[in-house]
Amino acid sequence: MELLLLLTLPIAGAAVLGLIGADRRAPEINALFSLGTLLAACALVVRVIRHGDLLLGEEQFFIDPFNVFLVALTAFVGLTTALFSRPYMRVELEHGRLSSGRLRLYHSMYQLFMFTMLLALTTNNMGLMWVAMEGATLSTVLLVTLYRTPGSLEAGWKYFILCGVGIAQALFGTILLYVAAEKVLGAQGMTALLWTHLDAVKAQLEPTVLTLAFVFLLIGYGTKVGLVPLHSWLPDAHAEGPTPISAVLSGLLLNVALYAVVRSKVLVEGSLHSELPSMMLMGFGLLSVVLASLLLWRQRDIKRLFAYSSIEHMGIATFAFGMGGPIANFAALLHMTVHSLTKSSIFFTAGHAAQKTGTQLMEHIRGLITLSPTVGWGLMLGSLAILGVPPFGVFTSEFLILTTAMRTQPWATPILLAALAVAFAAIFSKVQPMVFGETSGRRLPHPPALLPVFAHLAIVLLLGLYIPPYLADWYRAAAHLIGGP
Amino acid sequence: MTHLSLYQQLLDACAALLLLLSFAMLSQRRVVTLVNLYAVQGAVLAAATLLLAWRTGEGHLYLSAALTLALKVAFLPWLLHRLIRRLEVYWDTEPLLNVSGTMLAGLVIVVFAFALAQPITRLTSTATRSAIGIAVSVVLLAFLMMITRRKAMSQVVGFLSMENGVFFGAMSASYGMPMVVELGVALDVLVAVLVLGVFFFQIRERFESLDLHHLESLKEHE
Amino acid sequence: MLLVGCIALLLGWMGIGLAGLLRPRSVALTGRFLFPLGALLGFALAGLAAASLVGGGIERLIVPLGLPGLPAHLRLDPLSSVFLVLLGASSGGISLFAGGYFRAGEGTPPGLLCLQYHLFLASMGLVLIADDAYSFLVAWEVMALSSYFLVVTQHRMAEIRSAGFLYLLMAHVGAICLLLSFGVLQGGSWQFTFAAMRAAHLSPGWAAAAFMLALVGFGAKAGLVPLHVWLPEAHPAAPSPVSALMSGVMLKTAVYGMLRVGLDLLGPPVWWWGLAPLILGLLTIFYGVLFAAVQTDMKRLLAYSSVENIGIVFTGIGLTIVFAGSGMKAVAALALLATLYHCLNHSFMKSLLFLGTGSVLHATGERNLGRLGGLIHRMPWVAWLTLIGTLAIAGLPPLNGFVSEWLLLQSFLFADHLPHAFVNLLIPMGMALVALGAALAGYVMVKFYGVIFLGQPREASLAQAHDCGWLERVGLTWLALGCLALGLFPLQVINALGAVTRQLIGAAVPQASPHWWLLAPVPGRPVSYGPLVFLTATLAVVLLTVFGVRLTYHQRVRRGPAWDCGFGALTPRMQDTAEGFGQPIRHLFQSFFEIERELPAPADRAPHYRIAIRERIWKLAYEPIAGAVERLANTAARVQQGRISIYLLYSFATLLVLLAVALMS
Amino acid sequence: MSALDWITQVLEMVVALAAAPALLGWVNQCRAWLQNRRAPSLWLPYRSLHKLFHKEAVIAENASPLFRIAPYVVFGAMVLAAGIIPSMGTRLPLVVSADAIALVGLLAAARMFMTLAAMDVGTAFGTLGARREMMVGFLAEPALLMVIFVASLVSSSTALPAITEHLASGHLGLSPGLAFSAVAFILVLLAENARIPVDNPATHLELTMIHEAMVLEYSARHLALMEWGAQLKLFNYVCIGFALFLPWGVATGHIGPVGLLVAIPALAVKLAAAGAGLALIETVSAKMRVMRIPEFLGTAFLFAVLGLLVHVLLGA
Repeated sequence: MELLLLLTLPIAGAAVLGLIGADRRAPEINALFSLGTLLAACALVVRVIRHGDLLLGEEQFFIDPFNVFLVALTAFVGLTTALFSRPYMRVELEHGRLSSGRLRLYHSMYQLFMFTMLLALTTNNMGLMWVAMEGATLSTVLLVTLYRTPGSLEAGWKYFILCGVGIAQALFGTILLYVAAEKVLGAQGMTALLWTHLDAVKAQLEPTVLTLAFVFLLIGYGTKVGLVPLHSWLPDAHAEGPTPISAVLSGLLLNVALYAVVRSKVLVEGSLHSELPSMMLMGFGLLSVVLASLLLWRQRDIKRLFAYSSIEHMGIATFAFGMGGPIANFAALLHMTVHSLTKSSIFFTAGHAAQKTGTQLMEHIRGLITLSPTVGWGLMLGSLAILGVPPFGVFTSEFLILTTAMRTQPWATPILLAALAVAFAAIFSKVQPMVFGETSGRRLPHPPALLPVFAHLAIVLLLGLYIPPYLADWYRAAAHLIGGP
Repeated sequence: MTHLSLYQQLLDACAALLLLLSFAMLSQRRVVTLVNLYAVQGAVLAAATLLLAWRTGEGHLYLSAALTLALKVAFLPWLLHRLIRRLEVYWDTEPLLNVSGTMLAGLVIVVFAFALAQPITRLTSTATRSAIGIAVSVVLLAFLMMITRRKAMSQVVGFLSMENGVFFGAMSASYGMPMVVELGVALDVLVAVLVLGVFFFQIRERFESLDLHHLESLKEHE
Repeated sequence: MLLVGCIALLLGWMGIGLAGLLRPRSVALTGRFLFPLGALLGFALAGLAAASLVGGGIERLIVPLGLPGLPAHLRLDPLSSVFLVLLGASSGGISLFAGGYFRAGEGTPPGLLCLQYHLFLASMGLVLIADDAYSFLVAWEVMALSSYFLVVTQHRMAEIRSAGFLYLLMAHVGAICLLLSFGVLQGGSWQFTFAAMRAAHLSPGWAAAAFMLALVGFGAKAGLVPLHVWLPEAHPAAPSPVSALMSGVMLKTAVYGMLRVGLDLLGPPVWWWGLAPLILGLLTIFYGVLFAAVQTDMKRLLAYSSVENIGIVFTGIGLTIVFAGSGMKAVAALALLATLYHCLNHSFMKSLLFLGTGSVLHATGERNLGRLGGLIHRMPWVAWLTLIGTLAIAGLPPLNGFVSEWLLLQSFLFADHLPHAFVNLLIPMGMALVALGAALAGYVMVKFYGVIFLGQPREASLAQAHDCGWLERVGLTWLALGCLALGLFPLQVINALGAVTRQLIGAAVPQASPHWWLLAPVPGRPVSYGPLVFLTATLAVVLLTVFGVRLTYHQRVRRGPAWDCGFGALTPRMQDTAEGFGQPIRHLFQSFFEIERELPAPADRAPHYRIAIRERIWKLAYEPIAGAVERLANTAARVQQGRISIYLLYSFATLLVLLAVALMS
Repeated sequence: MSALDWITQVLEMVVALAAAPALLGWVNQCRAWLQNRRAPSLWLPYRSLHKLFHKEAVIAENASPLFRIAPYVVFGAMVLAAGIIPSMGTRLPLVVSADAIALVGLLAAARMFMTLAAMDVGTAFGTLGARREMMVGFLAEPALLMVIFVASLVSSSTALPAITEHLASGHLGLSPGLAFSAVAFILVLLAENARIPVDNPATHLELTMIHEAMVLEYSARHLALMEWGAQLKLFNYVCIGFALFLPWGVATGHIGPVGLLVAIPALAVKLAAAGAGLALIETVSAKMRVMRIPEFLGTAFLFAVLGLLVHVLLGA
């Protein structure tokens, strides 16, 4: 029931807004649908907590701690982003960067995007998951090009082609998975692509084929996660799209893609009993962290800067999943959570900052703290949080990840730490002059919606100081289910 | 089996034809011909599917054959041709890697693909398993083509033929995927092309051409 | 339960800070009410900690915060108590001063300042009672963060922003080293509580690694050369009460950490570990005092002097470890005593001086020594109270600075019994450097005090300078009294500190003499020092002289113009400038400085002399590192070509490579 | 602490007060003789002090109270120092509460007040003198400390009387370390007491002067105290020298009146000899440029440290 609501509400939203998306109250409607989705998600969470894992819709849907917390997160950030985009898009409309028609497109696509992500999370069918992931690309690609500027078109094209190609590889991987599975499960029925069944028989699956399948899946979904060297689309798409989209892309889509990768890793590792998948994940993770932290130095565009930081953090999480084990997985899940919360809030503030100063070039953004203290402090605290400064939650996860790395992969620890230090210097040296110093900007017709920002940061702060026991158990369950050495 | 049944021969022929078509696309520079080749590829794919369906009597294979025919032979080529006419992009410029070089790379890739296909072939019991290698090489060749082309249009064709390869792989490895998935895939491909159509016009109205060198401004390295 | 009391007080500080947000712009609320309240809490904290120090017991508490697997462990033992006393006592004085100091205007509004300030205090307290790596690091970084925000209060000035950035960056790098150090310290138990670290048995190599990492981490915070670069930038940038807190208290938390790791967590130390802090400390003493001597900005001067004092403290730590490692417990205890004593002293003296400069800054708006002078007439309170601090930090008896240096020299004099020949040769050098440092400190302090408060005002505007308000006076007086008390009652302080030496070394410093006024800490040697007697004797002699002169002769005094050697008008410009006063040092130790001069040409209409002094360390260490990262970044940027075909090629290559790998395996 | 100890204590101070000007006078006489000039009377210093005390004090307008306090502090410090140094007896009650390090601290305190007072009026000469005085001080002070440390390492105590007793008990010849430090000490003594070659006590308004430049603003009783203080300083340094290197004749152990009767003439003889020696040095050496002074003192410091090293190498 909850699930039905969870999936139908966004679809309905997409349909409704597709009709009246240009209406004056469209943003509120958008927010309302998101709110409904969130409520459904909460109901689902409650149910999972109460009755444990769920198999629904003749096994096509499967809810366990791992994806239910991502569902909750997605729905929550979906709502806050909708709230944020309410004044933001109005301002864009008044600045004449958008037509009402495109606003309609934006609203309906936003809901569609939510739907695809929730579908990808909740489905039990690897094939459907692939469909949903591709759907996510398709629904956002037009949002990236919403402004029709040369930059946005280029970004959209790269996004489309690279992710499209990647996703095609993922499809091939899925097929191989199916091939391997049907040997064991038989072709009759459609159980051969159902994750639960695959998970049950993973020990008997043919290792070599599964390895190949994993490679294809990793390349495919990894492209969406933004793992170096498959990341090239990410900074462009984040920088050129409208800020709310950057927020959900970075805060949610990457998580969902990583979720897909991890799901497949669980299967492969189960059949393989070899280090290979872990090594691959760790390699990708490390490479992403290092390259991203270096590229941070040269950024001039604020959204691009934080796009690269997203690559870095996804790298950290991937590395952690690669290490595996209860603590690392726990930390990685925590990291996904805090990163998506923090990063989306940063994009909110960055968006307001860009609107106030009329540019995304950082050297022209100055003195936010005097221009609008809330935005300034939001950006400052958000950046510090994302840089892993206590008492914010990012530090918690990084602490766990690093200490685990010291234990299991001592060779990687110095590299990670060096990269983190470099990233700190790079980002902070750019954020500080934006927040402090003499101001250069104008007031906005609509007051910025900063409730989301501080809501997110408050949660992140809380997670840094105190992780509520039920949340901890929940993470632990998920971590246990991901397994690893 | 020492001597192959007619059906087997036909199927292998189809596979070979597909590979040939991929190479043809790799070398072809005229966009219109590229689209035609894509259509033919789709047709061969449909034929193969039909054969399989007739042999194995799997109901859903007929359906997917029909789907292929409708989508990849009829609709998409028609759409692409319309786009070409509307946007007047008939020729692709000189590819980044010259034809012979591309061919050479293609050959290497085919060898690699067959090596890759070995374990899968060993695993599967389908009559068509020998074709898996071809499917893989079709995918990789399409990839190569996308890398070497300069026009958005030809990249899209490459993308589509890659999808063909994947589809053929599914076909030959396991008589196709569950219906839900196939429908989903088909839907996605359809939407993708539609989105692309929109895209082309946007790019066009912005740059007066579909040449990709317009789309190289976002970068770190200057 | 004293620990609970301490926690309550720390929470109280946070509460005060939040209360500041009620009316962010109201100076009346924050200045007249909140800051004094915070001061009271500080005194209360000092009281509690002192009680637990005298009790000498250890209290533990586990709070269900932090990581799920690792709740926050808190612990109150003699070592932390000492530093809590330090924190409470000197922060009390500083808060009182701050109450009168902060006023509305540019930069951060007072309410927010109040929050950051008290958060800073609370986090320092938390650092001292944290008993597991996680909560320690959290508190540690919150401390850095809150102080960073305090440093950039005047964020409109570019140099202040860059100072803040440098500070936070160094703090972060230091924290990373600490994280590594803790990672080594847990020694395979993967329990990050300090208790587990105490229990862990490390191989000698790993133990040394942990020690050195900790040395880097804490050294970066304490300002140990060559990691001190942030300090002379950040201290002048911050508002004076904050400089006082940072220099007087925050640096000491780093010392605390060093002692905690080196003598507590690592268990019985190996003697040669001590050489690193010893040598670095001596280097730091010399380096710091040299640069202090050539400064022209009064707060930079004090900052460098802090570097010097940190050097003294780390020298003490080094000696302690060398002795303890060589099994000479009694002397180790003596050296540790000197270390702790100097921490206490410095927190009072340096806070006093920084607050003094704060008042001067408020009264004149000048930080440049070249534009000050003669303020003893305009602001007698500040001048006379600062004089106490000046004499104390110059290490003159009977004030407190002398006591710790006396103890340190005594422990040096023991070292000739060390079983290690090499160290035995090192020790005389050490003594010489300490003595030289002390003498140079005198030089620096004469320059500091003489140029600011004595002579004739170098600018006409100084005539408007006004003395500080009553709250400031109370704060300054408190700190000055602290300097006196620490100087005059060393025996009582040392007895209190005995608990710490017993905890860390397992030995207490014996008291050879039966008298309560006589300090005789060295067993078996006729060595003693009685400041009270010393003071009374001096006073007696001086007073006798005064009365003698007055009784035997007349006491007529006439005021007249200063003797101008018949030259005519004496202008204030004829006095020695700060540059002039530092000239001998500059001349003697040229090789240490990177000097650029602008000498006036003979034919100049308006002759102008300018001299800028930089540290060579920038060119030697820091700029190369930054350059290397920059180059790496540029190379990395080549990856992002902007051409989609290249990007596709990346994916393709990755795919092929991974597939190949998969086939191989 | 018997009454006799206290008597010794007071006696030492009184003797110092009384003999210090005489010592200066004696040095000047010897110098005059060596330079075959007509020597001034031995009592000249007393007379000039007396005269100065009688004069009316003139103080610069912008002199702060510090300026008036300083002479008393400096003078007091020197008197107290005289009480700490075992010039005649070693059983000195005060010494218990102030050892050699404290003594050096005391001298440093005197210097500090002197320089601050010199900077107080804010004339070119005052600040110049103060700067040079500190330049001398920051090298001479540690050198003196090192010298004392050699002795205290030899006798394992930092209390001067203990050192003296230990050395006087004579069961060791002059140790090599002490030899080095003796040289260092003489250099320090010259520098600290503004003697040639470091400073020329006989000149005024010369650009190389140090001590005189500092007291330039003083007059009458303040000047008298400063001068007397300077003379005491010389006396003290000489006595430190005796205590460290020529401890003989000092009444060690529990002295009776007899011991004192021995000690006073011994001291007188040693002072006479030292004065002559000082005069000789001043005669044969020439005043050096100001910026050469650090090198001079650097040598002293080096010698002192060498002394320490040598002691550690050979002694320990």
